[in-house]
Amino acid sequence: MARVVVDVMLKPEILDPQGQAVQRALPRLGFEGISDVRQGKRFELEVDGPVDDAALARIHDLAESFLANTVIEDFTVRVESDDAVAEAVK
Amino acid sequence: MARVVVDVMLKPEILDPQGQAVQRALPRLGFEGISDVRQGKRFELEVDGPVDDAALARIHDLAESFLANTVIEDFTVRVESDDAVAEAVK
Amino acid sequence: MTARIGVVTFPGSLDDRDSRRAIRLAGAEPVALWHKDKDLKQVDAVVLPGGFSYGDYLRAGAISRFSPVMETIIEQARAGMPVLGICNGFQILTEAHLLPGAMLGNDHLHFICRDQKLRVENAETAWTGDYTAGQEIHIPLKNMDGRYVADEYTLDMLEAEGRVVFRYLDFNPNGSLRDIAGITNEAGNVVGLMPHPEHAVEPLIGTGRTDGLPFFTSILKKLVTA
Amino acid sequence: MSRTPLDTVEHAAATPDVELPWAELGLKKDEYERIVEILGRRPTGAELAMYSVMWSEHCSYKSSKVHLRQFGEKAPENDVLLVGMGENAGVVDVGQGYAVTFKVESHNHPSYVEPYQGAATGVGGIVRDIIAMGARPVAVVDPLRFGAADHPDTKRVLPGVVAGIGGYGNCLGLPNIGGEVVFDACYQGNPLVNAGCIGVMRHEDIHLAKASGAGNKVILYGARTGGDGIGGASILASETFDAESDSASGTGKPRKRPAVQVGDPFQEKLLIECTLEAFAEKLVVGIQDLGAAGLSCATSELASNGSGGMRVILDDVPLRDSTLSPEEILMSESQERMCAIVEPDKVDRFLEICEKWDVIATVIGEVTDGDRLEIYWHGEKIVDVDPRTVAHEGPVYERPYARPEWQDALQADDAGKLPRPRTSEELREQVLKLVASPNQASKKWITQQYDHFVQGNTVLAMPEDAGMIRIDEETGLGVAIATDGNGRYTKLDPYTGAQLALAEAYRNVAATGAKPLAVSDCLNFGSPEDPAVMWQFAEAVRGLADGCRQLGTPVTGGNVSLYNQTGEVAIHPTPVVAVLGVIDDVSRRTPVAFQEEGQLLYLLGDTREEFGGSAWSQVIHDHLGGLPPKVDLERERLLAEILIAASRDGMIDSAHDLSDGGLIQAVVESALLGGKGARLIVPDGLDAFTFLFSESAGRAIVAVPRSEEVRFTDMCRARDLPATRIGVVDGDAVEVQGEFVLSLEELREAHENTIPSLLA
Ligand SMILES: Nc1ncnc2c1ncn2[C@@H]1O[C@H](COP(=O)(O)OP(=O)(O)O)[C@@H](O)[C@H]1O
Ligand SMILES: [Mg+2]
Repeated sequence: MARVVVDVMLKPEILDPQGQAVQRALPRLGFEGISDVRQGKRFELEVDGPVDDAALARIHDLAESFLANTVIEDFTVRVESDDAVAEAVK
Repeated sequence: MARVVVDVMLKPEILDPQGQAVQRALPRLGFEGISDVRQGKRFELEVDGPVDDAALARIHDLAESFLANTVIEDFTVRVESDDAVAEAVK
Repeated sequence: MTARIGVVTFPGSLDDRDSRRAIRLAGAEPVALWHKDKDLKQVDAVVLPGGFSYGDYLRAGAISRFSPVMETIIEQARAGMPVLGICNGFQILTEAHLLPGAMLGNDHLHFICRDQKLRVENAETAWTGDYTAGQEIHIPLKNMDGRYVADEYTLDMLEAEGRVVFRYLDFNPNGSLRDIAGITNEAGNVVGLMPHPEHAVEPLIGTGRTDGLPFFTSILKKLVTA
Repeated sequence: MSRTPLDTVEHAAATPDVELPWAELGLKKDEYERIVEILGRRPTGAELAMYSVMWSEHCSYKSSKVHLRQFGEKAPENDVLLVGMGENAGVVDVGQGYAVTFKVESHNHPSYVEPYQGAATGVGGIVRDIIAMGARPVAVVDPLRFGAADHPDTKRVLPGVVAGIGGYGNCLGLPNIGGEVVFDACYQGNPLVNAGCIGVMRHEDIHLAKASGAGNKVILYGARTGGDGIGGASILASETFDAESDSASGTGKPRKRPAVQVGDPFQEKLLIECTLEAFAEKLVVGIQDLGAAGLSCATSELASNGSGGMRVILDDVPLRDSTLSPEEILMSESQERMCAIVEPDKVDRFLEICEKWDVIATVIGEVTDGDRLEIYWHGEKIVDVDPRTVAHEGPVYERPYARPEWQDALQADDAGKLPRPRTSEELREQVLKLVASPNQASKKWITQQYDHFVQGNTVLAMPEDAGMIRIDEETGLGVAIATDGNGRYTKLDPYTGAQLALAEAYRNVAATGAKPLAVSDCLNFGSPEDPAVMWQFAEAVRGLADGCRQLGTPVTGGNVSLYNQTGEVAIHPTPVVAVLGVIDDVSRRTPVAFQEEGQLLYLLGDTREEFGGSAWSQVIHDHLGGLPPKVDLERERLLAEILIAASRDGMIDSAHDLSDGGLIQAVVESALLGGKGARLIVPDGLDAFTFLFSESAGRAIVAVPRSEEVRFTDMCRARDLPATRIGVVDGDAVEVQGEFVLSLEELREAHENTIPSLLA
């Protein structure tokens, strides 16, 4: 069994009020030096069987048609290996 | 400038209604072979200046006290290098 | 004769009963439709009601859009059947690409419930015939994900083609681009909006105004005289 | 996970010397010994789990029971109570064949730890109580208390709590029609998150938590059982937070971090719909929601209330986490679950309905003709108890109580001696300061995060005096509800404070034109192990019970939340009282807002120099001392009758009760809501200050159309209710003649900006 991670973020041109709210709170918490914050979603999918190219392609389709709304969001799909060093797939 | 990513996920023992809703929808979309889905948050922080250990430690504190509620959530902090191969920090 | 107007119940629909009541008060016959049925029971028009279908857990409307009933509705809407999406229904229509753009979380990050002033921009659609263009009305608004966004090209096109049906007046409650509260498709049969006309059909109830009733009388007239 | 050896009943009997961790589970030594005595052997681990959660303060009311009895003993003669205390919620007859059930519950500690989820699951829990009675939930209310408005931690807790209540209630499709928001430093480490729900059904649809009929099946349905919140509500609600948890900076989180539950409102919405469908087809013999103490509570209560026993196969409980031990399954407080008793030949249909709504449903046991609750795991018996000893025969404590020695000094510190404004200018400034103070300021920033309109039956919602819901479209029959509590008054005098809370909620309901019928309450106090707190509790209960008797409104049920304290410091004693009323035709309802210029303003009731515990004493002098306003319940009753008659006969167009902040607060609210000002004249015999700020109880202001003036004043005179003409609805300012003028604009800014600027 392997874990595939799909990260979904708002496209850069779309206003991200959640990220902004975090950023605005930073000075109050004593944080300086962070020039931008964006907040998105992370999906962890536990895949039965091997995560080969075909499986990844299907997950890519899933992300494109379902997990993300590509009118407003970008996404990446990657396999998360055990040592948690992620490998970029897209 | 560097990007630090904070991933916040519900602890494994905590109910994740969002992930469940996605998972239950999969068969209807013709997807098989995904045994579990969890949905969490991804924060992308653009950090001015070098991301040294001190900076990471501060972001770790930020995540612990503000971005996540550690009563129900776990988090990881990592620097995202340009080739998008992330390095696990925690 | 009267018209049969279907109201779909998705799991998590909340205003399905209220929409049926509004249809009844307008003099049409409400017909309950179930998300798992492809069959539309020969209705003449469909309302997708407000609520939090599937909890809106992924994105508002994202899961419902794939339900069996939507397959038929998408097909029929393309063929000209009038469809009204209210709030969650509007979100479903954008997710189903029957209407352009997308709905995002309110810019202030809170749920908001208020009596909202709107201007009717287009009184020619299947659902707005009983209004006049430029008319100002008050309709309750209540949502978490009411921020309408689309790219500049789409927004320009919507405006050029007169497809912005309602705009927020005095106060933009969610950060919708160009104050857009509701839009229609090219043919004018599919309309989506965030405010809730079905909650403004009886004096004394809710805000006590009846500014929402014309939605339901408009469609009735259109169907009966058609 | 295989546990060796399984602690079966047989094993327990054979190993009497094994020590179980009763102390860790919150039991006292003598309680443990009683369990051993009841069973005639040591309990198994699973039995101990059940007893420990069911005998916790939260579930057993062991400290409060002896006092709560008064609600029954002193209950007024009445013909409205269809189901009284002891069930999930009381049921009241509202006429035309309709019954209404309502209840208020607390979720205080969990909301401090995780404000969003704590508050959300609080709503979820109370809604399930209402469904379990057979009713469709039609509205929620949320009385809330937070620490100081400008304390940094309030910025963490309040927005989370409000978002949680809204997030859950909005998603369920329940209009939120009322509540309270009160700030006081005493709630800093112990915010009070109370949530109430009203449900409506026909008389014949009332259901009870009762497992009867041998052979009937026990069906668990809803969410899968997980490890979240194990011992959560029970153990959590029974312990005091550490003093250090409230760090000086305020941004610190509580040190104690027990597992909290996450709510799934979508699942609960499905649960409501499928349960109501099953009720409609008469498939359900008995039903119980799973709240605190989860399956332990549901199975033992169902069995204890029923005629027979019950056998449960724990292996059949659908799990979210397969590693859970049987003890954990029994204690789990996973949300959005219900337990129904169904006749065998109706099981298939019941399961079908659940499937229609995508709700998991599983037969986990059956009713037996014995009188034992037996629970099996892997084929072995791990629980064999008399369910009554678990559910209903828990320990009862007569905790010592004593009037604290500081009470006299507190009462002697008379607020009447505080310096009063000396000039008109000062008076004007104090009015502005009062209406802008966090407790008196508009709560719109909060309440607009709640859906008021869903279900299409909301007649009145906040900021009206009471929320009102139409329950029959044809006849216009409606119900109204108001919740009130004043910790400051109650601290000064718990007996009177509780009666003032009752009187205010009663008055609020009557102000809308509805007739008050019945009462529910949520009693929030500090540690019962402190005799001073116990005295406050005893006095408050006595006051409430006496008050309900006098007003003729029975208590139908309620909730007790103890241990609301940080270290040695308890919250103000805070009984929150909900009054339910009925109105034959909602079109006669009376709103708070001024409707028309030229209408005459009348003050009903007597105004005395009463400033103890007042908003004025708090806002201007940061003072709490003296005695609270006097209560005259006969007068309250008369006032209510006049308000109801005036509304029914169309003699008044608006009404607003007077409470904290006094007359000026009420006038400002009515003016701002209606967008119409008022010209006031200080009546003979009163000075302007007392006229504006006194908090004498038993009062309201009404706006009377000129054409009705004679009829209205005649009625008041005939009934002996003082009615004083104090001015007229007019213009776009509030003017007190000879004193000051405040434009609506200036008032609105003062009244509406406070909360957003503190929280947004
Ligand atoms: N947390 C809340 N949720 C819903 N309504 C609220 C809340 N807090 C206050 N309200 C509403 O705001 C209005 C004013 O509240 P309050 O001043 O406490 O009323 P009163 O003094 O008449 O009891 C009431 O309608 C009350 O129900
Ligand atoms: Mg009031």
